Amino acid sequence: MAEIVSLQEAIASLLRNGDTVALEGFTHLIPMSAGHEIIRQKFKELTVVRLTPDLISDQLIGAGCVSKLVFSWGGNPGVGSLHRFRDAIEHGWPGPLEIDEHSHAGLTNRYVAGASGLPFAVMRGYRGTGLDEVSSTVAPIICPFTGEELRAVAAINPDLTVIHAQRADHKGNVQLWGITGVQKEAVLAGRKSLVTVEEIVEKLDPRPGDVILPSWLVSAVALSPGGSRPSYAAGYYQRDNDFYIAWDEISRDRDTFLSWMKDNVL
Amino acid sequence: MAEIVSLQEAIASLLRNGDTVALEGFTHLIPMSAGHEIIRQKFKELTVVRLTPDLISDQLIGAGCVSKLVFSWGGNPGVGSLHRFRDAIEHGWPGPLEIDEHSHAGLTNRYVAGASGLPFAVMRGYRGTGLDEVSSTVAPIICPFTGEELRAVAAINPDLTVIHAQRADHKGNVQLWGITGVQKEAVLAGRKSLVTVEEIVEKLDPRPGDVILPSWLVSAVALSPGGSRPSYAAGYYQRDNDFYIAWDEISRDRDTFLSWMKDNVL
Amino acid sequence: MEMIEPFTSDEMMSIAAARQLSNNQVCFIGIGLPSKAANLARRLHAPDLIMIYESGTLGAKPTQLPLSIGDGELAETADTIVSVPEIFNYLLQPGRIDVGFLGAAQIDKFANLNSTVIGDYYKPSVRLPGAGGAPEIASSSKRVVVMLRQSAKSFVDKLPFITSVGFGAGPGDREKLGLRGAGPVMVITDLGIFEPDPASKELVLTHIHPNIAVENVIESTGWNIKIANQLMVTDPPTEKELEAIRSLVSARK
Amino acid sequence: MEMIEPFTSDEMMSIAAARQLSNNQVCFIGIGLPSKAANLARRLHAPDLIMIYESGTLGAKPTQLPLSIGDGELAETADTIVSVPEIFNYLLQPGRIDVGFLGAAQIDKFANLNSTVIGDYYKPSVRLPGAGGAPEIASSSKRVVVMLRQSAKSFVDKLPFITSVGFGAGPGDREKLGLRGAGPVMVITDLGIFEPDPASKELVLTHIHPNIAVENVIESTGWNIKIANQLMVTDPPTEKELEAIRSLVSARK
Repeated sequence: MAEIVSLQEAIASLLRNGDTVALEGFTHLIPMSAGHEIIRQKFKELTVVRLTPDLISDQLIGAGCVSKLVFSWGGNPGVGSLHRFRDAIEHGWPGPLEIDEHSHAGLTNRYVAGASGLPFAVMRGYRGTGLDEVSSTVAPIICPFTGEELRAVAAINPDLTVIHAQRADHKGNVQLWGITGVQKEAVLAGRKSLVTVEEIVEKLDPRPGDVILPSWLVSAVALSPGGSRPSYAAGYYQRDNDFYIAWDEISRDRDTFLSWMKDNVL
Repeated sequence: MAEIVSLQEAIASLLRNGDTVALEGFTHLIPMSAGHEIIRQKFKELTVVRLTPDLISDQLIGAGCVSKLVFSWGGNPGVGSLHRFRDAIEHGWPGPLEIDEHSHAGLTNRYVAGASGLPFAVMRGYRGTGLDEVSSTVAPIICPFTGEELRAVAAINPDLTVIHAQRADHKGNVQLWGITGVQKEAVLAGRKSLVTVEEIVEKLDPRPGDVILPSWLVSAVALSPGGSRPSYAAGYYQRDNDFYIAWDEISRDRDTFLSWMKDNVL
Repeated sequence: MEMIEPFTSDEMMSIAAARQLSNNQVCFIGIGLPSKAANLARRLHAPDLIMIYESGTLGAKPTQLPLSIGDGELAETADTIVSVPEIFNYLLQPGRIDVGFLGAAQIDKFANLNSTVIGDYYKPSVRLPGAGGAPEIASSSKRVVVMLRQSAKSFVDKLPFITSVGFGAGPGDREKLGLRGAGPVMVITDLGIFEPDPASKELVLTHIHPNIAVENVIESTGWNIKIANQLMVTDPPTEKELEAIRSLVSARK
Repeated sequence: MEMIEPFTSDEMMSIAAARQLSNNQVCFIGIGLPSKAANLARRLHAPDLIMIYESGTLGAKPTQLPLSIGDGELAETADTIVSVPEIFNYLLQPGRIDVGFLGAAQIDKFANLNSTVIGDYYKPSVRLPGAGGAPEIASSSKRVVVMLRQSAKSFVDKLPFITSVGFGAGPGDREKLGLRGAGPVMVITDLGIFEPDPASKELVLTHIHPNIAVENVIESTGWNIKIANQLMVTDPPTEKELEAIRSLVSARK
C-alpha cells in the first residue's frame, strides 16, 4: 500500500545516485516539483527516462544530475530547441550525456513490456531508420506463424517512476484524468513509484476518463499543489505557454540558466 | 463512419457463411439479440470466437450454425456445464465441432495482437500445460535480449466482431461502461464490426469508466433494446441469474432445447 | 469442554480456506468455492482483503455472493474496473497478485490441475469448461491456494489433461518452465489441508478436519497419499465463522 | 482580372496543405506547420476532419491553435482521450489513419525525413529534438503529407540521419522493409508542391506557388530536382482562405 509522505522524504527514501528514474507526463501533469526536489537533493549519475524530455529534463541535465537520457523527443513543445539538452550532447556541458534514443511508439512499448512483466515487446517500426542502428534496445524478431520480420524493444523497468496526478485519497489510491499519456504503464513498469498530487481528498468521486491507480500499485504519494507548473493539471490550472516561450531565453545561456536555477529552484 | 441500420440488415449485410465471427461481452453486455439474429438467418459453418462461450454460444452451436469454436472457458457461469457445447464435442450433435482452445490470457492477447496490426503477441503462459500441445496458434518465442523462452500467440482478426453497448449517437459513436472486458480489442481486431445498443441518443454525455468507440472505428450500429438479456447492461437492466440457472434444464435435453428455441428465438 | 455446533464438511472447507486470507492481501479469485471463501474472509478477519475478479473488477466489495465473475454488484462496488487485457497483462502476469485462489475438477500429487476434460482430449467422456484464467493465475500469482472437494475421482494419480501447472513433474520444474510464482502452497478440501513437501513438492496431508478419519482421506485419494508426521486437526469452525458463512446470500433473484 | 490579395509564402504553404484534407478523414497531426494547416482545413472546407494528436486526443476541435500536442483545449474538445500506448498500438500501427501529416528539418529526394541531428550522430553540430511519433506516422499511415520550408539546407542530397522512412533508397524499399502505408504522396513547401514519380519514387515538382520562379526552387534544392512536364501553378489563396488563416489565434496567454 502507498505511504503518504512529504515530497522531500519521498525523494530521499526512494531514489539513489546512479538509479534509473522515469519522469512521465505527456505535456499534461508533468512532475516538475519532483524534478526540482531531485535537483535540490543533488542526485548524481541518474539515467532519466522520459518520452518528451522538456523543461524538467533540461533543468535536471543542466544541473548535472543526469549521465544518461532515454527518450524519444527532446524539445520545447511548439517553441524549439531544448538548450541544456543540446549543450550536453553537442558540447558535453556540464558533463557528457549518454543517450538511448527511440520513437514515441518504441519507448512506449518498452514501458508496456516493463509493465507486463515481459522482457520485450513487439512492434512495427524502426526498420529503415537510423534509430534501428543506434539503439541497443531494439532487435529484429521473426513471427513464428507468418515469418514476417518485426522489431522487438527491450522492456524498461525504472528503479523509480515519478508522475503527477490530480488527487489521491488517504489510503493512497490515486486518480488522474485528461491526457494520461503513458503514466499507468510507467508506474507499473517501475520497481518503485512516487505520485505527487494536487490534493489529498476524503473520497475519489469518479470522473469521466479517469485512471485509478489503486494504492497497492504505488509506493508513495506526496502532496504537491501546483507540482506540475508550468505544465498543467486539468481541473486545477492551465498550461503556462508563456513560460515555455520564456524558457527559450532563460536556458540558452549557461550563466542565465544557472542564475535562474539558483533563484527559482535551489 | 458507422452506418446505423436495423439488426436484421446488419447481420445480413456484414456476415457470410463460413466467416469467423467474434461475439464478445464478458458476463456483462453479451450480444444475445445479435446471436439470435444469426440463428434466425440460418448461417452455417461459422467459426465463433468468444472468451466465455455461454448461453449464446450454446444456442448457436445447438442450432447448427457453428463448425468451429475458438474459446477459453465454455460453461454456464456459476451454474455448471454448457450442455449443447458438451453434446457437440462429446457426441457430435448436431454436427462435429472443431475447437481451438486457449486460456483467457492467451485468447485476450490474440485479440490484442489483432487490434494492434501485429501477427502475434508475446506472453508468459502455456508452458507445461496441455494447452501448449493442442493449439496450433501458440508457439515458442525467444527474447532477443535475454534469451528467455516465452510464448507467442497468433493474432486473431475476425471477419466480423459483434458487441453490445449501452449507447450510440446519431453519428455512430459508441459508448459502453461497467465491465468492458475485451470488447475494444475485439472490435479493433475485427475486419468489420457491429455494435448493438440499448439506445441511440442525441449526445453521449461522458460517464466515469466509459469506453468510447469513435464512429470511424465501427462498421455498423443497430438499435436493440434489451439486446443483452439474460446478461445485463449496467444502467439499463440487471443480470437474470435465474434464467442462467433455468438454462441448465432447458439445454440438457436436445428436444427440450429445440422446442425452447422454436418458441423463443425462431 | 466447549460445545461445538454441528457443521458440514463444505462449511469446514470454506472456513479453513477463508482463514488463509488476510487484510490488504491482493487476491485473484475464481468463481465458486474460492469466491465463497474470499467473501467469507472479508466478513470475518479480512475486511480490507483486495478481491480481484478476472472480469477486471479491482477491490470489489459485494454484499451478496456473486453468481458469476462479472456480476453487476462486483462492478458497482469495485475501486476501479480495468479491461481484460489489463487484468491479465498488467496485473497478473508481472506477479502483482499475492494469492491466486483456484478451484479445479481434478488435482494430482504435484498439485497440477485439470479443468479441461475427463478422458481423451479429442474424444472426451466429459468435456469440462476449460482453462479460463486459471493457468496464468497458477503460474504468476506469488502464492496459489487450491480448493476442491476430495474423492478418488478428483484426487487422481495421473491427470488426463494439465490445465494449470502446480509443480509439474516435481522439484525444479516450475523454474525450468519459467513460472515465476511459488506455486500452490496449500490445497484445501472438505477432508483436510495439504501442503507440498519442501523437498519433493509432493502434497502431504498436514491437517485433517474435525470428525474426518485418516482412512477416509486415504480412500479419497487416487495415489498413495503422504501424511505429515505431526498431523494436526483443523480448528473447528467458531460460532462467528458459522454465523458468517450461513448469512452469505447468493445473488439469485 | 480578379484582384489577388497579397499573401506570404508561409500562408500559401499552409493553405495548399489545408486543401489536401477533406471531411471525415482521420488525420494524425504533428505540431507546428501540420497542426496549423489541419486547423485551417477545419475552418474552411473540412469542419468534420478528424484530428488525432499523439497525446491521445481523438477528434479534437480546438478554437485556438495549440502550442503543444497536449494543450488543455485539445483534451477538452476531444471526442475521447486514449492512452499513448493505444494511440500508437491500436490506432496508428494497424493502418487506421488516413493521412499522416508531418513536418521535418530535412528531406531527401525519396522523401525520407530527418529530425534527429545535423552532422554526425555521435558528434552532432546541431542536436534536433528527435523522432517523436514521426517514424511510425510515416510507416503506418495510409498516406503521408509532409510540410517544410524549402532551402538547400532542408532539401538535401544525403540525410545525415533517417528518422522517418519515405521511399528509402527507391522503388520497392517500403515493401522490403514491411512498411504498409503508401508513404509520402505529397510534399508541400513555401515554394511549391512535390509528388513522387510513380515509377522512380523520386520527388518531382508538380506545382509551383504563385510568384515563385522555377530557378528559385532549383537553387533551394540540394539535388538535381526533377520538374513535371506539365508544371502547374498552385491556385493562389482565396480571400476566404486568407481570412481564415489570419484569424487563427495561437494558444499563448
